[in-house]
Amino acid sequence: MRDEVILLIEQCLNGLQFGLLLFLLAAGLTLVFGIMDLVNLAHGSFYMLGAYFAATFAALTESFVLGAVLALVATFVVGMAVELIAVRKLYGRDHLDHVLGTFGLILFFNELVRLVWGPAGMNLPLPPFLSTSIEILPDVYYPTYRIAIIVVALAVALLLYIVVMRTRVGMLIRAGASNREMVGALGINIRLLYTLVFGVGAALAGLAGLIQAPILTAQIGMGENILIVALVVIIIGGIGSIRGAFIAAIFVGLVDTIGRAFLPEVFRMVMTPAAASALAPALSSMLIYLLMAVVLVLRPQGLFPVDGK
Amino acid sequence: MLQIRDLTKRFGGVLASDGISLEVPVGELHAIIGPNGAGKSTLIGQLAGEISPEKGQIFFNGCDITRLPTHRRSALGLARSFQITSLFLDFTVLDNVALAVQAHAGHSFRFWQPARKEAKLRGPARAALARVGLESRADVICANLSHGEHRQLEIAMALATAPCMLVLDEPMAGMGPDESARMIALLGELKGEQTILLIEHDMDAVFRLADRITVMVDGRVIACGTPDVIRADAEVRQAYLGVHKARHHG
Amino acid sequence: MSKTLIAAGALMVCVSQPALAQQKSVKIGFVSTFSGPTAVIGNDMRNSFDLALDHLGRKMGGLPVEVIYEDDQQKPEVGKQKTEKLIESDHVDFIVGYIWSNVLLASLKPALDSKTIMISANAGPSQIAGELCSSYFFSTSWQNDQTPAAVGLYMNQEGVKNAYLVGPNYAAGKDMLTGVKATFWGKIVGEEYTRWPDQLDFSAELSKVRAAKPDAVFVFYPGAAGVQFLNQYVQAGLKSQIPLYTAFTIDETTLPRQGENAIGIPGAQEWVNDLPNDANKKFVADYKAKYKASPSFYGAQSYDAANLVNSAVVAVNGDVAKKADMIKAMEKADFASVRGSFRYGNNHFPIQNFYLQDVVKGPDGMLGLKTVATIVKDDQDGFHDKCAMK
Amino acid sequence: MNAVFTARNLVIGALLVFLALLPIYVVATGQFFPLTLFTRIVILALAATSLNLILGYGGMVSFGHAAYLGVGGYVVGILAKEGITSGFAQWPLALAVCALFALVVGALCLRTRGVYFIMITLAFAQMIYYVAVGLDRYGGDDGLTIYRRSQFAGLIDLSGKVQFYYLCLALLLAAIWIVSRLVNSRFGMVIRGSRSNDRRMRAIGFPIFRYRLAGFVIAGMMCGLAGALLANHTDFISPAVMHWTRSGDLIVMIVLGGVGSLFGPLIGAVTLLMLEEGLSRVTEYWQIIVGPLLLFIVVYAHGGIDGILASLHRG
Repeated sequence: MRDEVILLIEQCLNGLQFGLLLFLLAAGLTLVFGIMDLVNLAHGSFYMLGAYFAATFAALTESFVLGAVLALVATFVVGMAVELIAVRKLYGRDHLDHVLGTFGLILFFNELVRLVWGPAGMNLPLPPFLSTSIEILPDVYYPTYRIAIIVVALAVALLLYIVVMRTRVGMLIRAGASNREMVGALGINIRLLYTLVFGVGAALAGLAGLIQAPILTAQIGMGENILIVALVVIIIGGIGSIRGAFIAAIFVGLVDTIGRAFLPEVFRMVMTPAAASALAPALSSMLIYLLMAVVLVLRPQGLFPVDGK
Repeated sequence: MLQIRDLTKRFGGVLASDGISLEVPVGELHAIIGPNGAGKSTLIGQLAGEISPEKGQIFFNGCDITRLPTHRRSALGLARSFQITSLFLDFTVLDNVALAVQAHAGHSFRFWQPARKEAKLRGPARAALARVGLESRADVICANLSHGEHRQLEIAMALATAPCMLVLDEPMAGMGPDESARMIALLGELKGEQTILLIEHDMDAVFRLADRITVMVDGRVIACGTPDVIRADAEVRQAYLGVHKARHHG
Repeated sequence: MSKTLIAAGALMVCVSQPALAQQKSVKIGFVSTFSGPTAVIGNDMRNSFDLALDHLGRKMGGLPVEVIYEDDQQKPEVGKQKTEKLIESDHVDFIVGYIWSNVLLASLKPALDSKTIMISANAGPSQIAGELCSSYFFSTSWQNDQTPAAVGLYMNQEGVKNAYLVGPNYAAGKDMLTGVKATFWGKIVGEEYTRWPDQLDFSAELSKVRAAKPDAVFVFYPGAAGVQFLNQYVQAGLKSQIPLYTAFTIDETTLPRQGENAIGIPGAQEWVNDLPNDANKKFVADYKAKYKASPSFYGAQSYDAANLVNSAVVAVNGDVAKKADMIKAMEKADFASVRGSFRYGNNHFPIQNFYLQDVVKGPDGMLGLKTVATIVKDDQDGFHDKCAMK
Repeated sequence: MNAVFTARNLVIGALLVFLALLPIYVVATGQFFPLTLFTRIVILALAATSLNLILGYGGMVSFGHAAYLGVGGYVVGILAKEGITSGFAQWPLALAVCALFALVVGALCLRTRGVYFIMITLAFAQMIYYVAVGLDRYGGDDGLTIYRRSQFAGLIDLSGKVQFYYLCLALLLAAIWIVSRLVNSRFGMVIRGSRSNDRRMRAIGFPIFRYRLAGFVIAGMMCGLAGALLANHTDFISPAVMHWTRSGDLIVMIVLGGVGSLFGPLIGAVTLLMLEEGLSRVTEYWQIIVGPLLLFIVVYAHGGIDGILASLHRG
C-alpha cells in the first residue's frame, strides 16, 4: 500500500512540475493574447530559443546559472525585436492573419536555428548540485532538478501575481486586457507597453525552454507540440486571465501525467494487455483535449473569462 | 401588445433593471428616455433576448417570451434596430433588406437557386427600401452609405421582417439636423401603422412623436404618461431633464 | 505573381525531367531523415554511403553512379511521396536508406509495384521479414526483433530475474519489446509504450519504474530520444539503483550529447567500430579522416548497402535491366561487409552475429563504443518461415 | 466590371487549361511524376475548397479540418483492409461518417466564438488523431497501407493514373461549382450574413446555429471525399494526415489564394505546393524563405493572390 501512495505522490509531483512549466509558457501567451488580442503561434519559438541560448551561453561561460540569466536577457531582446519588426503589423487584424503570420515565423525560426546550431540539438549539462536526487520522504527520492523547477516556477508565478495585481504596470496590463481604449485614454504609450509585454512574454517562454533544456536537450521544433498544450491551457483558463492560466496549467499537467501513468493499468483490468498497451497511450494523449472540449462546451469562454471579451 | 412585468437584472452589484413594468398597447408610439446608464440598453437587450432577466416576465401579443431565443422573438413579429449601426457591410443595400425578408419567408435550407434572383425576396425588399426613401441606393455596397442612410436602412430592415412591433434603439444618434428631420418625418409616417417602442435622446423628436413616454433613471421607471404629463412632472424635471440639459449645455 | 509562379512551376516540371532512360549511369535513390533532430542519423548514413562511393571510385560495373538524396522528415507519408518521386521522376535503379520502420512500411508498396530493388539500411519491421517479404527487398541491417533478442540473451547471462520494458509506441518500438520478451527468461514486471516521436519527458514512466523495483530496465530509444531518456534516467538517480540495458539507444550519433551518462551501459549491435576486419578498419579510419567524427552502425549499414548494390551491378556488367540476375547476385552477399561475413536468409535479411558493446573512455579522454563479447553467432530472425520465398 | 479578360480570369483560365492538358504532356513524355504531384495538389485543393466554404464564406475558422481528410481516408482504408474494396460502399460510407462526425463536432463547437472556436475545433481534431493512433489493428501510428484501390465495377479504374487524375479534377471542379451555387443561394446568404454579423442575423429572425451547423456538415463531407481520394492516391493512410500542421496547411492555402474567393483555394494549393517543391530543390533551408513570405503576404497582401489579381484589374 505504501508503495502505491508513494507512486501517486511522485506522479502528482511530476504532474505539478509539468503543469508549472506549462504555466510559464501559458502566462506569456495569455498576456499577449489578452492585451494585444494576438494569437501568437511563434511563442513556441522563444521556448526553443531559450533552450539554445542557455546551452550556448552555459558552454561559453562554463556556468549554468550565468548561462540561464544571459539566455533570459537574450530571449527578452529577441522578443522585443520580433515585436518591432514583424508582430506589430499584425495588431488589429483578425485571428486568421495572426495564425498564419506567426506560423510563418515558426518556419523561419526553425530553419534559422538549423542554420546557426545545426540539426543535432544541444545538450545543457546540469551542475553537480542539481543532477542528483533528494529524499523527499523517508526512502523516497525525487530528482533535485525537478524540485528546483517547481520552486522557480512558483516564484515566477508569485512575482507575476504581485506585478499584475499590486503595481501600476499591472493595473495597466489588467486594464488593457479588459478595456483597450481606457489605456489609451490614460495617455500611456501603448506601443511601448505592447513591446515590453511581448518581450516579457518571450522571456517567460525562454525561461520555460531553458529550464527544459537539461531534461530534453535543445531541439529544433521543440516548441510546437508544447505550444499546442499551452494554448489548451489558456483556453481552459480563459484568455487573458493569469489566474486562469495558472489553475488550468496545473490541472492540465496533472491530468496529462496521471492519465499517462495510470490509464494503462486501468485498461489492463478490463482488456487484454496487448490491447491496453495499444489503446492507453493514445487515450492518455487525448485526455487534455477532451478536457478542453468539455470545459468549452460547458463554459464557452473558459473557466475564468476576462470581462469585456 | 407588449407587457413587461417586474423585470430585474443585476450586473455585478449594479441593478441595471430594477423591477421595470411597462405596457405598450397596439398602435402606440411609446418612447423611453433617461440619462446614460439608466438601463435603457439593458432593457432592450432583454426585450430582444440577448440578455436574460433574473426576475420578471415579458409578454408579447399575450405570449410569454421571457425565455425565447432572439430569432423566435423576431419570428413572432418583434423587430429591432440597433443603436450602433450593425449592418452587413460587404453586401449591397438591397441584399441587406432582402436578407431580412428571407428571414421571414420560410426556412433557408434552399441550397441551389440564387437568392439574388428570387422575386419573392427582392420585391418586398425594394418596397421596404421605398418606404424609407432609399430605393435609389439599392445597389450600393452598404459600407459606402452615409451615416444617416445606414440609419434609414436599419429601419428598412426592421420593416422588411413584416413586424407587429418595432423597437428602435436611438435611430437619430449621431445625425445632423437635416437627417434628423427626415427621420422624424419617416417615424411620423410609420406612427399609426406600427406599434413602436422608441428609445431616443433627442428630446424634440420624442416630445413631438410619442403618444406616451416612460422615464427611466438608475434602472427604475420614475414616470410614465403623455408628453404633457411628463413635461409637467417635477420629479422628472429634477432627476432627468435637468441633468440632461446640463450635460448638453455643459 | 501567381501567373509567374504557375509558369515557373510548369517550367520546373519540364526542366526536371531528364530524357528517357538512357542507361549511362547507375541511379540510386536514398531516402533518409535530413531535417529535424534525427537528421544526425541521416547525415551519418549519407556520409557513409558517399564514402563507400569514394572507395568504389564513384563507379559501379564501369558506369558512373548518381545518387539522389531525399528527406523523409521522419514522416511515413512524406517518405512514401519521396519514394514515388524517385521511382517515377528520377527512374532510379535502386532505392536505399530508411531509418524508420513506419516510413519503410509506407514506402514499400510503390517500390515493389514498380519492381525497383529496395535496400533497407536500417529499418527491419517484422512484417517485411515475414508475410510482406519480396524478392526485390534486401536488408543490410537486421530484423527489428533480433538486436533486442540478443540483449535479452545477455540479460539472462547476467542473471536478471525480472525487468521493466520501455519503448516508443510505433512499429519498431513494438517489435523491439517483442524481441526482448522472446529470449528473456525472467519476469516482465512492467511494460510502457510512450508517444512517438513527440513525447520527450519520461518522468511519469521513470516514477513507475522506480516504484516497480525491477532487477533491470530495458529500453529502446533511437536518436535524440535516447539522449533524453538516458539523461533523465541519470537525473532521477536510477542509474546507480537499477541496471539499464539498451538497444539502439547509445551510438556514435548520440554519444556526444549523452557523455559520461552513457558509461557502463550495455547494448547489443551487429556492428561495432572496432570489429577486427580489414573492410571495417578502412571504413572507420577513412570516415574519421573525412568527416572528423566516428561513424555509427547506421553508417556502417549504409556503407554495406552501397557495396551490396555494387556487387549486383558488377555481376550484370552494368546492365541494370537484368533485375533477376542482380537479385541472384545480391542473395550471395558477396562483398566485404564491415561487420565481417554474413549470409542472407530466404527473406533477404542477414544471418549474422550480434555483439555486446559498452561505452568506455579512450586513452585520449574521448568516449567511444567497444566490443565486449559475442552474444550470439549466426542469428536468424524468427519471421523468415512466414515468408513465402524459399 | 463584367469584362471577361481581367487579369484574374486570365490566370484562372490559364490554370484550368494547364490542369486539363497536363496528362497529355505526361503521356507524351512518359514522365508520370508531375501527374502524381498534381493529383495531390488537386485533392488538397478540394479539401481547401471545402474549408473555404465555412472559413471564407461562413467565418468559421476551423483549425481541425484535416480531421475529415483522415476520417474519409480511414473509412476507405479500414474497409479495404477488411476486404470491402467496392467504391460504391466505401465512398458513401466515408461521406456519411464524415457528416456524422461533423454534426457532433459542429453541434458542440458552434456554441463558441472566435479563438475559442479555433481551439475547440483543433481539440476535436487532436482527439480523432489520437483515436487513429490507438487503432492498433489498422497500423496505429504507423499507418495503414491500402493494397487495393476502390473498385467501381469497371466503370473507372483508379489505378490508371490519368483516369484517377481526371476524376480528382472533375470532382474538384464540381465542388467549386457546388460551392458557387451554395453561397449564392438562400442558405449561402445566411452563412455569409452570419460571417459578417451574427448578432444581427439573430435579430432579424434567423436561427443561425442550424444553418452554420449545416454548412459545417457539408464542408466536412466534401473534405471527407478529398480524404477518400487522398487515401486512394497514396495507397496509404496514417494519423499524420490529421496532424494539426496539416489543418494549418489548408488554412495557409486559403489565405494565400484568397479567403472567400471561389478559385482562391485552388490557386493557393497550387502556389503553396509548387513553392515547396520548387524551393526545396533550390535550397535545403527553403522554409527560411517561405516563413517570412507568409508573413509578408498576411501583412501586405490582404485578400491573397486572388485579391492581388482583382486589384490589378481595378487599378
